[in-house]
Amino acid sequence: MNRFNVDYYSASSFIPIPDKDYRISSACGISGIMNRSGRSFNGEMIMKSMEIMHERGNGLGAGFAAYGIYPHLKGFYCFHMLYDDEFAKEETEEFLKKKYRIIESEPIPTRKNPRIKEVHILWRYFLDAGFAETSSEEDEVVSTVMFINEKIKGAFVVSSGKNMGIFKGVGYPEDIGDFYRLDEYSGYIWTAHNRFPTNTSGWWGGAHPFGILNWSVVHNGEISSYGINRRFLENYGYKCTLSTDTEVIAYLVDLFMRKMKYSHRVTSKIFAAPFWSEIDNAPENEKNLYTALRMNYGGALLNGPFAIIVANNQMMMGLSDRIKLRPLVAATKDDFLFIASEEAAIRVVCKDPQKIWSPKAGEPIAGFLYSGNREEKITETVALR
Amino acid sequence: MKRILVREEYCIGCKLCEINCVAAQVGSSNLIKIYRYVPELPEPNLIVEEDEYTTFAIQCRNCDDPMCLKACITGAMHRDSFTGAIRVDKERCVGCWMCVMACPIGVIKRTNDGKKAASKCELCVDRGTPACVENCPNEALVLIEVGE
Amino acid sequence: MRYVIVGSGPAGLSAIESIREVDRDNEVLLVTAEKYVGYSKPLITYLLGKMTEKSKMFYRTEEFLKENDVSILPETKITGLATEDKLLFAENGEKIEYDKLLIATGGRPFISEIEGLKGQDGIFTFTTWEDEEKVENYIKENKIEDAIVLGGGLIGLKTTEALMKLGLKVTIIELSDRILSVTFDRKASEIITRALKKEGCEVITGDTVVRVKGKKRISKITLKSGKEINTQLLIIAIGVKPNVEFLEDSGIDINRGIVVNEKMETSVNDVYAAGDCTEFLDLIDGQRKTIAIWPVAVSQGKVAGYNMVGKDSKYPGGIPMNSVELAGVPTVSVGHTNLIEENGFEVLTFENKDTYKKIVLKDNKIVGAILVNNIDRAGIYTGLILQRIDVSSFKNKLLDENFGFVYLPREFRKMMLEGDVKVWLE
Amino acid sequence: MAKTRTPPEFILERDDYKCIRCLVCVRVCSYGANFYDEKENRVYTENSKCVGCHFCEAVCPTEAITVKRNKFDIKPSAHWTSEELFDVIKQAETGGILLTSMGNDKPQFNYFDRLVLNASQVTNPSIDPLREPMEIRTYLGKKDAYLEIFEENESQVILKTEVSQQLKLEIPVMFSAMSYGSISLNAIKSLARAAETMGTFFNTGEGGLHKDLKRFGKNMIVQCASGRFGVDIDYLNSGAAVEIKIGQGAKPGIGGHLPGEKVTEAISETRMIPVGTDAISPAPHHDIYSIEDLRQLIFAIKEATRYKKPVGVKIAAVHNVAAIASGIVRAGADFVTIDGIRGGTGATPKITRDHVGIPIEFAIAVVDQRLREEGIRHMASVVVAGGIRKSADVVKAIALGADAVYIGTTALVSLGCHLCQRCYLGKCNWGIATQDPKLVKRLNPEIGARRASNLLKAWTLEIKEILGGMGINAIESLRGNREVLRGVGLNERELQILGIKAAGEAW
Repeated sequence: MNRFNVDYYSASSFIPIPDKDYRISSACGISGIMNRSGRSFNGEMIMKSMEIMHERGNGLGAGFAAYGIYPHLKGFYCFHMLYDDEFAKEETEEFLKKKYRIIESEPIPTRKNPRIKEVHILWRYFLDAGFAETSSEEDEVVSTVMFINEKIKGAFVVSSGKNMGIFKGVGYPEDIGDFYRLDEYSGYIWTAHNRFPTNTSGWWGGAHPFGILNWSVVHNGEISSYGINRRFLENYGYKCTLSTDTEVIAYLVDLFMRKMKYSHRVTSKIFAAPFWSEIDNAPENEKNLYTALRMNYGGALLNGPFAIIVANNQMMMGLSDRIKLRPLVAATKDDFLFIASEEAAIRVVCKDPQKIWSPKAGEPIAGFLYSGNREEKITETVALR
Repeated sequence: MKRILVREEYCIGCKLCEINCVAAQVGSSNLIKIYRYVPELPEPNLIVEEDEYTTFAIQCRNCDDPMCLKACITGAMHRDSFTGAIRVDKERCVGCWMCVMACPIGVIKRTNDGKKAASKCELCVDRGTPACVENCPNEALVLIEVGE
Repeated sequence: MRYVIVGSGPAGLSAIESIREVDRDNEVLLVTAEKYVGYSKPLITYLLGKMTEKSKMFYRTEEFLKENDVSILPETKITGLATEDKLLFAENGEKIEYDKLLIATGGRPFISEIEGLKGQDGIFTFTTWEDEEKVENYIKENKIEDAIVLGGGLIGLKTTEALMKLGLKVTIIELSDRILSVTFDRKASEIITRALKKEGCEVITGDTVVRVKGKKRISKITLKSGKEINTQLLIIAIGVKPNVEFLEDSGIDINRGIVVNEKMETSVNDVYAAGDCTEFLDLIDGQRKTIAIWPVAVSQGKVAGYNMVGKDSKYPGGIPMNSVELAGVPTVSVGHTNLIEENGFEVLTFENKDTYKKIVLKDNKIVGAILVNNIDRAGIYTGLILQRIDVSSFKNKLLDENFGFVYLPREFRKMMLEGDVKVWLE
Repeated sequence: MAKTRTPPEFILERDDYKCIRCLVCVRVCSYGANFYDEKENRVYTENSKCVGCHFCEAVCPTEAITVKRNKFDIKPSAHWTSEELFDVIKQAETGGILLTSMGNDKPQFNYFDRLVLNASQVTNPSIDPLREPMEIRTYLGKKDAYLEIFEENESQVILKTEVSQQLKLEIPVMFSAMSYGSISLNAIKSLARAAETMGTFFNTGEGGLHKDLKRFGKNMIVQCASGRFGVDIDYLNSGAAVEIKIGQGAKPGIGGHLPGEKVTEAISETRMIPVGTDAISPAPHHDIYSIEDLRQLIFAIKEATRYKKPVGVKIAAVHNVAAIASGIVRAGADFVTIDGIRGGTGATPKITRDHVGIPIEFAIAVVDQRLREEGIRHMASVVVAGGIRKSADVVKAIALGADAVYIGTTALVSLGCHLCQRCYLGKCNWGIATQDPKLVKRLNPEIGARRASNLLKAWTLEIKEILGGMGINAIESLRGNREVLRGVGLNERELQILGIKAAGEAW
């Protein structure tokens, strides 16, 4: 249930928070860089890539997701937190202590930046769930995140994965990066987002990326199917606490890729389903598959303009909507994979990519770490005939 | 060649075909003027037959091998070379009624406006769509193409 | 290949149409004894009565003959035929070769034995345009005011009508006890007789002309009954018979008329015959006879023409039918109408002030119909007769004022309304 | 008191100048309202016989006829409308239940018109349906919450789950259950052909199956109602799905009654009852007195159809509709049909039609929400009916959470119905609600099919236009997407039940 309806009238002191209490439309720039050998590189590279897309934002939100940044604590869940005040922090810590062993508890290091107005307490915890990593443990973490976000006033979990973290706030990406001292971190996957919301104020929690467990999503676009995507998730027990479409994407990624263990290919065919005209003319088994996907997961179809970059510790994937209403460019150079809204954002950090191309509407671009059993090359799913 | 198909299962017996046939013969589409001001209205060139639940309008079938053509002693009854419709040249007709006797559908009428002459449905070839077909509210009359 | 057609009546002309429908190249030669080619003989009474004009006499115009590329030999009377040599002999000595021949010479007037006929002016038969011209001139030149028409059949009555239109006082003399005795039944004859009398026409039945008197020009006739009537004009219209005398030595089988089969072939190869000069099956009683009516001639001519060019076509037989309007009374007679109940026929009649309807049935099939005054939709009966439809399911409706297809069995009606209507030619 | 003369409900005005005495109006009126006075050479109308069906007006070749409502100018009263007045008079005279036909005609039950839709502006592009694909195909039936997919490699992706049989709709609009008996065979044929052309379904209603309709099996839903008329194994298997009818919006809680005189030979054959006997559909199914009984019937039918046909259950929208729908879904139905208070019928007591049940808008909202809350929304499709008049209603119903809609009244209007509400008299001049062969043939199924298809074609275009305007190109993104709706003039509680915001509120 949307808070606006309920709370607005019951509490006169209530001041709605954009993104949290109502949805705001936005346009954005996104970028993602991955070293598929798992070699870490400095955060300056992604900041540089984002800086050139300065125009795609308006200073009302930016953020980064970084993988491989906490190698020394990689066995623990790292919660990046936004607190409005000490009460929220205390309440949260009390709640966490019941379920987890807190390995580390520290402020997220920041550096003064004249263009960043600090409004939150930024904190991080490394948590030990005490069990081997199983899916039920993951579910437990998810419900922890859901609980904090929904129930603890003034507390918000920004990220909750292992060996990764999300850094975001209100400002231009270069300033946010500077503020969070990203030049001091090294990671093998970086994704970033620059936001252009169509309202005047921003909320730190509303900036991208959005994450749940190891998953993170940056998103450019507006999901016109938001209303049904949210209710589709309800049927699976997800409660969308924010009013942003990106949160919905993050949960859908969690549902299909983590819980149901669908590949990026299948998931992308749910998010950007092929047209019936293509499906009807496909070979029988494909036809059955895609028909079933649309029939059963129609509520998860992401309709409207979008380009997203989804990442976890193993991979990074770019995807645009079924008629490509938002830009997306991909490039490779040696063991690097680049995905961005603009070619310029790639060229500025990689002058001479070996391959640079514009993926087709609804066709995912995915790169995986070389280690592991995943295929070695960049996968570009072939379109249905 | 064209023929008006009669579909009795759809005829509602309203007789709008008759009314409009008369108008077409007069050569106007303004029914009010026609029925108010034309003193001697021609007979419709079709007949609406009715019996309990069955009604249908019937007019010249435009037969392939028409009896009326065979029976005509004057050459007034002829097939229009362009449209294939059977027409009557009323100037040549002497009113012997051989065609009336021969037509197995019984849809050739006798007229006498100063001069006796046979009159029949000529598929409104000078008009375009037959008036009865155009004004049938239930498509019980439809113009179809037959033969080669 | 040369097709030769002898006779320019409806049979001959319709044969030409059929031939040209299939064969547009080979020669078609039309030979006729008449001066005018392509005119309609039944129209001569209309012409005499000024109910039509000379220009409208042509049932098939000159243009038609030109379009169909027909060579014409007018005023050429054929007097003999050598079938082995495929040669025709004309009165003027000409010899005409043919490959396929159609004899469509029609009928010629029959004249009974009357004393004093020879050498008298003012006595005419009335079957050709030339007859009409003669009569018209005779009346005009001699300012004739009355006339005797011998014969109360259709030709006699139509001539009577024409003469009356010219203002003549006409007396009809008919040997049998009523006029139109062949075509109509007693009741219909009575109605017509009454109408004629009302218009001022005298009708004498059961009598005939036995003697003619006059000096060069007729002035008086004597009847069998002894009665004498003064007159200056006598039209003899007691009947026609097939015009086939010229074939006597040709070897072609002739009975009353030329004997033909259903393809209109005579007994001799490549010689066909059609129209009033032939005899063929009556569809109703199955008898061979001459049915000297226009539609039969057209149908036979059409079949003959097709077969002459090798297109298979059959004529199933015909029925007599006539439509005639006399003294303002339109009448139609189709099929056999003089049959009576005692002979196993069923007769249905309807009569009121203005109209008379009679339907004759045998085994629940209509074999004849007479309609007087209200003749609209008469053709439905014609169709039922020709198609031999069992009428038992709607017999009680046959005489209805609004009798129509609505009473007919649905299947038959559907066929007639939706399909192509074929009632005669197979 | 002396017998009251009820004033005519309609007044037929005939412009005598325009009247050409063609007598078409006289010939066509099945109620005998128009007559010709030969002596005066004038056509008259007995207004009290006129039911306001406008047929004569439609066929008059000179536009001489105008049928107008008689205003019954009684002394103005907000409480006593003329309708109320004459209802009392009628009952005072007859002592009987007031009968009526078609749907609820009262204004207060319409909520669709108080909902407004959204469109894209700047932040996301609208999509031009003329240039881009715009998809409205819909599948009805049980869905799986999880599809098991085996991904061997890039090109070998195999669906392991055997998905349930579905109804494929090229437009999420179907023709409601209307039986042969309540409407004419030509009316059903019209809808059947239109359903075939447009790739959707018609519903046999509780009338059994006329042999002429067998060939439309692919586009047919067969109904099994409390009278079980015409139901046998062949019937159940002859369509694409089976619908168990528990109730209908026009008359929740009561059964049906086709009088014996309407049970003609053909109807007796399809209903499998003797000619001339009354066809009575009891109010309840006498083998369903509880939800577990319903489950048995659902599975009996599934057995009979070898689990090849989706089985649905139709109920009227009543107060507890959400819980009932949930029970039906859990009882194994593949689709639930909910018929709101504005649903039509051939004959119903006026009191039931006008006062029992709830508007479909609320029913959709609460049923969809309830099923989602219970996590069983995927187990059955929700089909809604009762008051869908136009494509905007379809869009709003789907946005509220329906998978597809049924149209009954609207379909009949496309065939010619002018809503005179006299179906129960069986004299329908438009050839729809009648079995009189002379009247039935006034509806040429070729024309009817064309018109009903045209309606759906037009709606298809409009729905696509609206979707494109919202910036979405598939109907699944509209379904249950209440964000695209806003309420105008609704109170807080109504908005909350509908699950929508008020106009002016942003996301």
